[in-house]
Amino acid sequence: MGADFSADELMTVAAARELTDRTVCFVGIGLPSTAANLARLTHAPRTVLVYESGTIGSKPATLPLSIGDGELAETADAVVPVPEIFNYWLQGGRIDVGFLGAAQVDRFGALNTTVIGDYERPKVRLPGGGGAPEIAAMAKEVIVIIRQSPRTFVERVDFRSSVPGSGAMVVITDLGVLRPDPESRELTLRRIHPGVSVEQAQEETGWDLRVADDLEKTDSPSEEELGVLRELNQALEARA
Amino acid sequence: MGADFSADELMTVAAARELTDRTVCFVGIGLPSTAANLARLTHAPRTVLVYESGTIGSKPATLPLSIGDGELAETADAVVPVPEIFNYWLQGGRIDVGFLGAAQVDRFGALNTTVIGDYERPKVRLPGGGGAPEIAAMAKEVIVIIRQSPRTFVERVDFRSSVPGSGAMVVITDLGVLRPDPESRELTLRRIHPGVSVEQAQEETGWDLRVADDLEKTDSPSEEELGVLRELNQALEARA
Amino acid sequence: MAELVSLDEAVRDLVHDGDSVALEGFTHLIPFAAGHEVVRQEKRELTLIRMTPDLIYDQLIGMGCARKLIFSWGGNPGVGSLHRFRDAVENDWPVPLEIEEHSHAGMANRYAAGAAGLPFAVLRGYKGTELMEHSETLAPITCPFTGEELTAVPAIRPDVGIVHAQRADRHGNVQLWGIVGVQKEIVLASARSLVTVEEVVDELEPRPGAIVLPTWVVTAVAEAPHGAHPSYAHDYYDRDNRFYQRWDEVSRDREGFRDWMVEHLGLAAGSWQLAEQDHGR
Amino acid sequence: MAELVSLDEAVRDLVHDGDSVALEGFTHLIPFAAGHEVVRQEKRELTLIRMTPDLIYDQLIGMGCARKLIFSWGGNPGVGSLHRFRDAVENDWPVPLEIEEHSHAGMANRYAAGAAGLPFAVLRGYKGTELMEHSETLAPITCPFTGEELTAVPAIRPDVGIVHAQRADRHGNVQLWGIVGVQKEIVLASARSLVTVEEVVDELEPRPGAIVLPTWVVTAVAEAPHGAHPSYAHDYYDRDNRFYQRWDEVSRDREGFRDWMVEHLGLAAGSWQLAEQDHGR
Repeated sequence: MGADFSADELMTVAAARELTDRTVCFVGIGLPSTAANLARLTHAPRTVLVYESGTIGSKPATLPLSIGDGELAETADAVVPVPEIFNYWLQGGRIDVGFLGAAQVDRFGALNTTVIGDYERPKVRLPGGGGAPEIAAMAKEVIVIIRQSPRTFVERVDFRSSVPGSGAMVVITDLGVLRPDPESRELTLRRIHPGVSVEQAQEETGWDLRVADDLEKTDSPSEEELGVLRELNQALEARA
Repeated sequence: MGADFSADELMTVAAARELTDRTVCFVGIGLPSTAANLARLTHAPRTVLVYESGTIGSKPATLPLSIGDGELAETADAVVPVPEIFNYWLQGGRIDVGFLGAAQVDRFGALNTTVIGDYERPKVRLPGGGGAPEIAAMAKEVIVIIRQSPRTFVERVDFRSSVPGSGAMVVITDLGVLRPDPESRELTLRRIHPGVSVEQAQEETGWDLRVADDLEKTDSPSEEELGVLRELNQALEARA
Repeated sequence: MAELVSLDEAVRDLVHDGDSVALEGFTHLIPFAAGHEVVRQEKRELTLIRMTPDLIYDQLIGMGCARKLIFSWGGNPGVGSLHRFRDAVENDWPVPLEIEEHSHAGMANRYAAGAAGLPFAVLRGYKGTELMEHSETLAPITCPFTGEELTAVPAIRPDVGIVHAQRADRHGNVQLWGIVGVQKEIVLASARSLVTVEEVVDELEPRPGAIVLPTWVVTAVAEAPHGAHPSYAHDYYDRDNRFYQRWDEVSRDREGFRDWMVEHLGLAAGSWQLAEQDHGR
Repeated sequence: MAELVSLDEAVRDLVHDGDSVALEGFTHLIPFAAGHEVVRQEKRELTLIRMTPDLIYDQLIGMGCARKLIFSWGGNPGVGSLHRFRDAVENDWPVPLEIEEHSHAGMANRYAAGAAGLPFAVLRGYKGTELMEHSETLAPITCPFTGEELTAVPAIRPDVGIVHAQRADRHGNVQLWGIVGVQKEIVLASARSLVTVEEVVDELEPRPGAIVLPTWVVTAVAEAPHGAHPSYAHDYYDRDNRFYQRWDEVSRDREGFRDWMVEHLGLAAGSWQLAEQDHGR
């Protein structure tokens, strides 16, 4: 890991790079929102941000603290009721990219955001599915952002909260970038971040991690990427 | 029939009288709209008019010429999309009274607004059901306005476009007022207009018309009723 | 992203013979100018979809553009019959017209299902009506929780959806207000969409009651001032009620109707003199 | 017609022990003041319904008002866990909490079905998820036209729906704008409804993006200025983000939470010292 940027910064930059311009993104709060706005403020200015609170085409100057911040409505092209955002816009097949986080991901991309332990008597009760089950199923591509460790990269999730639909999937971690194998659908390490070894990625995975033959290396965040990202985060902290 | 008012005027006044104040009315264009606005401008000022174009609480100063006149939107408490007006407002059970017209009505209140003759090769193709099938089924009370004759009061309608739901029903004609018998659901003459005989009502009915034992007589339109009605109609003609 | 193009280019690019086409606008913002362009370009074998086939569908049907009509109420509002529609259904003139008939609630829900990416919608309604017996697009459906029987209707997803709106900006974002009808639903339900607008402006200032269709759900925007006449465009012009009343006379007779269309749409006379077949009974 | 009443009177009249109650507002206009009044009046055995149980549900659950929660995402947005919600689910404190869990899309459609008078709604979704196996409120349903299998969810019709809005007029007509969420749906779906408002005004001037709920679909309107704090009311006040962050600390510990509630809601201390049962595992 380089000394000039944090693992979270690298993850966010790697996620932002997945967005091409004019993409319609369904965004959750936190890292996904940061990544989408970073993309919008750097290489993909015409990215369309859709928040599940019903704001379409929001162009916030600063990062929202909640998914329903007033600024998201004020800068939106349209604000629609919540049933409409899920029915006409997400289920209607209009979302190119959905961002998701999770507590656990398994070998085949199932996500757990519900419980650690047993569902009926959980050790840790997590927030639950929220918009994720339908985002995972309906978006043309799903970008999952999750820190990689044997506790998060598990052979079998404690609860299948969301499962990938027919769209593409990419999993971005603090160690690298994974995609499902086109045949077996098994998550495969396709790219590794600067300063990370394949062994390290395998050690932080709860199954026998497959590595692509043509493993690529992630470029370090550029000065522009880091500059914009830090400005976004500083403005966020100042408001919080 | 009295000399001082027409049969249409009497029908409209009789329909308006069926509305009590604070009633929520789902209104179609033509006589129903005239009757509902007459009620609103006389004995029932807080009648709420809902038009199927999505205007809720319209308070037009003059009668609309179409169901979607701009004035209906401008004077409304709310304007909603058409799917919403049918789903949340009509099907949601929020309509007290629905007004309907028809080309034919049968002994048990089924209405035909679709065809005269065979459906596949009609002699006369009528406009069709429009909002009527759901209004008939969902409104708490349905008021049907129709001129009475052997061609309109038929033993069996050529096409069942709309059938009464579980709500109340009243049929207002140029000869009298009919309601379903509480047991048999057969339309029964309950009230007769001034100057009309029971024999006349029976002659103008295509089945053996039942007459209530306690047959009442319709009061002639009052000066106020006729005055307001004629003002409405004159203003309408001036605009047409 | 919507392209800003001319109306004739838009119709040429988006509407093809045999397409299913919905020109929507519930009493307000009826896309007459776009419909006239479809007539001018002599599109044929269309499946026309519209809750309330208005004068514009009477014209399209009378000019032989349609082979099928999906609708819920086919009249001249406040006036009476649509004579060309009746002539087509009753006498197959100028060509036979297949019909698929629903209630307003059914049509609105079919559009909403189309917009929502669902294959069908559920509603209370149609029960006891004869439409149930004459339609392959109605089916009973049982609530899995209560056992109640309701009615299912299939989604409508036109090849082309056409609506009229007050404004668009130069990026192709569309704004409309007043009675909004099913405009949003039909644009979202259609594979391709055309929005004609009263004017293209620099900025869409927010307005009470206005909805915005973002440019990326619209295929083409074409400026067509007065493009909803004789219906109306809220805050632009009123409904031309006299036109609706005159139409009753104009459309009553086949020859008179054709002459009127040739004259008022500036059609080349020859192409419209269809060989008339005797479909009388 | 809605009655204009005080908040304590409204809660007293409309909310009864054992009721199903939805306090809605998606991230915006969350009815905190109304929720606090429910706590003050010591309502018990409630079935609480809300897409995103927020701090207000953490408080209601922690004070022992709820026996069941119907929800789709239970967290402190941007911060982390709802500790009282977790303590109830994980340790049955202060009382056991039954849960009925859905996705956002499922909840939104359940509300919409309730508003539309339908027993169920249909959506794509839930397929392959374990929620299907843990829920009696999810069922497969087959499209009668295409044969495709989708998911049905039952309508939600709360005994009481509570929302916050910016304004009402003196007749009880309600106006709200900004993110409108599911406010309309929950008012229309509920048997009784309470709307708290920032202010009662003489006239509701039309505003861009505003919706109006007519007085005759609302049971009671109560003035509650700042009634959505620490969430926000668009054009009135901003979200109190620091409050959300501080809540993480306040709510982490049972004693500290109770003390905070007693102090901040001005509760009579005695009534809240529930006999604590050992539900630890």
